Amino acid sequence: MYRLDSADIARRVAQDIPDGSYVNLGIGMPTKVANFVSGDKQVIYHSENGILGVGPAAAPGEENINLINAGKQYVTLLAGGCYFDNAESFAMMRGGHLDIAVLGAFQVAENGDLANWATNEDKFPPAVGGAMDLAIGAKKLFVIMRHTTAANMPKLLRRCTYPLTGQAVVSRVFTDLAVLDVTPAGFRVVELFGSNTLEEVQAVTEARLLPAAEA
Amino acid sequence: MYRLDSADIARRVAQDIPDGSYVNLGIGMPTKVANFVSGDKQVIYHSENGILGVGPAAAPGEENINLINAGKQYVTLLAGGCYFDNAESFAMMRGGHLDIAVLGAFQVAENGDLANWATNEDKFPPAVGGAMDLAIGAKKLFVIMRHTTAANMPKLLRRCTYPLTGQAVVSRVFTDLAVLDVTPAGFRVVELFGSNTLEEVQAVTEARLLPAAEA
Amino acid sequence: MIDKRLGSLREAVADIPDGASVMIGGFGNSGIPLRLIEALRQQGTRDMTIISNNAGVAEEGIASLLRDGLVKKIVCSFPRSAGSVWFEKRFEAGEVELELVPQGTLSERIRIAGAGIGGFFTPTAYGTALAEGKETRVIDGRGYVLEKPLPADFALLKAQLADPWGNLIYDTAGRNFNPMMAMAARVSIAEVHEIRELGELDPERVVTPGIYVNRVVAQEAQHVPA
Amino acid sequence: MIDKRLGSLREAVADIPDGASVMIGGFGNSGIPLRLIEALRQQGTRDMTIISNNAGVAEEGIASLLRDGLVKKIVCSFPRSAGSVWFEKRFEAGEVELELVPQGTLSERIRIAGAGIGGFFTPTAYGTALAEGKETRVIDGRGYVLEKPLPADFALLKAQLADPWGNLIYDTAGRNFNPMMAMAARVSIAEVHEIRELGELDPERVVTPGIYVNRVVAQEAQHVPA
Repeated sequence: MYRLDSADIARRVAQDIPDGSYVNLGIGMPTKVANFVSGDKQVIYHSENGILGVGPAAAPGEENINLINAGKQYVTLLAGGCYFDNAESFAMMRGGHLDIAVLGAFQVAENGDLANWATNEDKFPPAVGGAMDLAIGAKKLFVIMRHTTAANMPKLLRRCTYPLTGQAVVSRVFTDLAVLDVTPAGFRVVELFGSNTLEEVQAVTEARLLPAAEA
Repeated sequence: MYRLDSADIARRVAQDIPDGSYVNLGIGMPTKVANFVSGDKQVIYHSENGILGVGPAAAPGEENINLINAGKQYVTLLAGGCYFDNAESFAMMRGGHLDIAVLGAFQVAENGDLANWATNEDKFPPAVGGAMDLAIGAKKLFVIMRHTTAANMPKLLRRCTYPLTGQAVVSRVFTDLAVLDVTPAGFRVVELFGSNTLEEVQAVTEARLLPAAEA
Repeated sequence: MIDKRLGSLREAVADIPDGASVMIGGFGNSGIPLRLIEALRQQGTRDMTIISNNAGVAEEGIASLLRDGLVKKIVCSFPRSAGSVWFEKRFEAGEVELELVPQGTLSERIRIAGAGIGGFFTPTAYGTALAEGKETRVIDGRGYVLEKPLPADFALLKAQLADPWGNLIYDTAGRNFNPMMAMAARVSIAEVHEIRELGELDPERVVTPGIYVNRVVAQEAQHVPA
Repeated sequence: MIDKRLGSLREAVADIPDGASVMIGGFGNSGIPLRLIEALRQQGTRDMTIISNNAGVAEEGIASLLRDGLVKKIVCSFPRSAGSVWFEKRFEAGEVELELVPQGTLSERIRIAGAGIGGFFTPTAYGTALAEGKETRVIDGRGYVLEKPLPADFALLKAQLADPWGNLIYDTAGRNFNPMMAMAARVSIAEVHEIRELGELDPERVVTPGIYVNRVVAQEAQHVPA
């Protein structure tokens, strides 16, 4: 099977972010997407702690302890950016003002359910942070994840078995094998990477995959 | 009967505003109270449109069209004052952060009900503005009004007959005849002006008046 | 590239159709987008639902929309003041419908429409005529009224400064309803005193983040002839 | 005369009793009042309910309160991050109770506690484990959860600038939870970088009006020896 590495998945996600979008990138792998957004696009990044217009990482020695992103990394502010409090930041999110949120996931179900904050094996109570607000709030929710778990178990399921982050919230899933849309009929293939066939990808997917639509 | 003029009622209200208070003065007669607050007290005035620290009227030629109070008069801002939006202004009010609101009234009932926004004879729909929010929001609600209507009808009633602004909200009433507290037992006299007796004031009051308490 | 600047007031309101719900910022004449309102009046958009704190006085602003018979319904807290003759005339003739909302409930209903909240319990108006027909609830011994979000199709805003991304800075008490309306409308249009270049606004002074604003027009740049 | 300045951190937290609920501003180490927390820790106030976005990392801030066994319960959205060892240790031993709240629900619950609102319907967490036991409602086809106000006895805040009336200006993303917590606590105490004279703060840049703030302490003015 043809597998994209995580940088290439992030690059693929970046392609689907239109010029002029307001975007929130989740902590971890989603944050890397910004590195691959083409320089001729203007994308305004939102950080849940209260920033719109997040710029590049702060240069060494230029860090401001207060100016961090949701992942607690030192960042900068772009010209045209601004600050606000956390209630306003989540009003923005919950109110549907962000065009796209990119999140990681443990599981995605064919009805769009997302599970990305807790497993059934947690030793400690998991942290939810802003995941549930982002899940219900953004106009489009992109998920970026490996197609299967480290133990080769499917993550694209008929129904999630882990605790939900949100119901029927996922728009599109980007994995190392394929890009899939959540449709009323279930997962529909948007793109198969490299030489991957629908049958090969279906074999590692619990949910039924619909072939790419012509229409 | 000994009757205070409206300036003297306003002066009497001003006596009961402690140093360091956050105060909202309603449109009209209540606004005059500020003129009589002693200069050795520091009182911070709130204006519902979004000002804390309202200063004196703007000098002629110095008016800023945006800098008005709730009565649409041109005002100034004190050093230490600030601005905020209307939702924040009413969060401040509704959240119980103002120490005192001073409002006019058509009627006040012995259970503290206030009627000050509509009568039963309105030809046009009345304007409510911020009256209902102020009524339920301030820690103490002072009412300043004539003891009786122009037609000599009582305004201190067992129950209000006009539409309510708020239920059980009035703390103290300042009229041209007396100062009265709303207590669980009803109106209790705090002060009778000049030579007024309880009997004289009771004669123009529908609700029963309790004599000033010693305790 | 994100550039929300438009060259004319006319263009800024051109797609507001008959029957639209339109929020208008302002408290009296403070922070009110008088030039956008005038462009809307000249365009002659009809059957509008206007959401604003006041109903205008004399012949200006919202009063001119009422005078010209363009308003079907008005949602506000304080329709009548000295000089609100056009509101009174239209209302008396049964030509305009009124939804009267306490001021703090009005601004919070607008805010939650922009914040994705489905309703809130407020103590304001509990036990009064303005709570009639509404769901109520006693919570910890205090009475509350359930109030719903109040969104709109368009918002007309007034600010002091903007930049090409639509960030807004207001002047003194001119904020009033503008920041919430920016959030609550599908399309938010700001008339501003001046548009500065990107990066020229102090990010700590920005009150309305540009994400809420779709169009900005500098009021000096063009004038709608009366 | 209104003068909310206090001379020492110790004095600022002296009346926080055992069993108090204490909000602590901050998101990670951004906008967190580390010196007030240290004063509280040295004072040894016990059985506290801490309301904050995080539970602290390493030996600092909220982690130090957990380490010293001063915390009975913590209400937060993101208790675990790399290095949150004291939270994990206390939680595993059953020594601290956790109420996990989605971040936007946490900040809005705090805001409405300060705004006199009795509850709000949010779509966040609908259909998830964090809505279990809560009232839900479908409004216009969308599911919502009813969330209640979250007030506190005290709030510890961090800001950049203050004046004697308690007005606060923050630095960049250091605002986070501080403005809402200032509203929601019975007593709000701000640790600030610098206190300026009355009139020296730009009124257009003030984020937290002084009415919400009871005490301000300049962090440089005094140090709590470790």
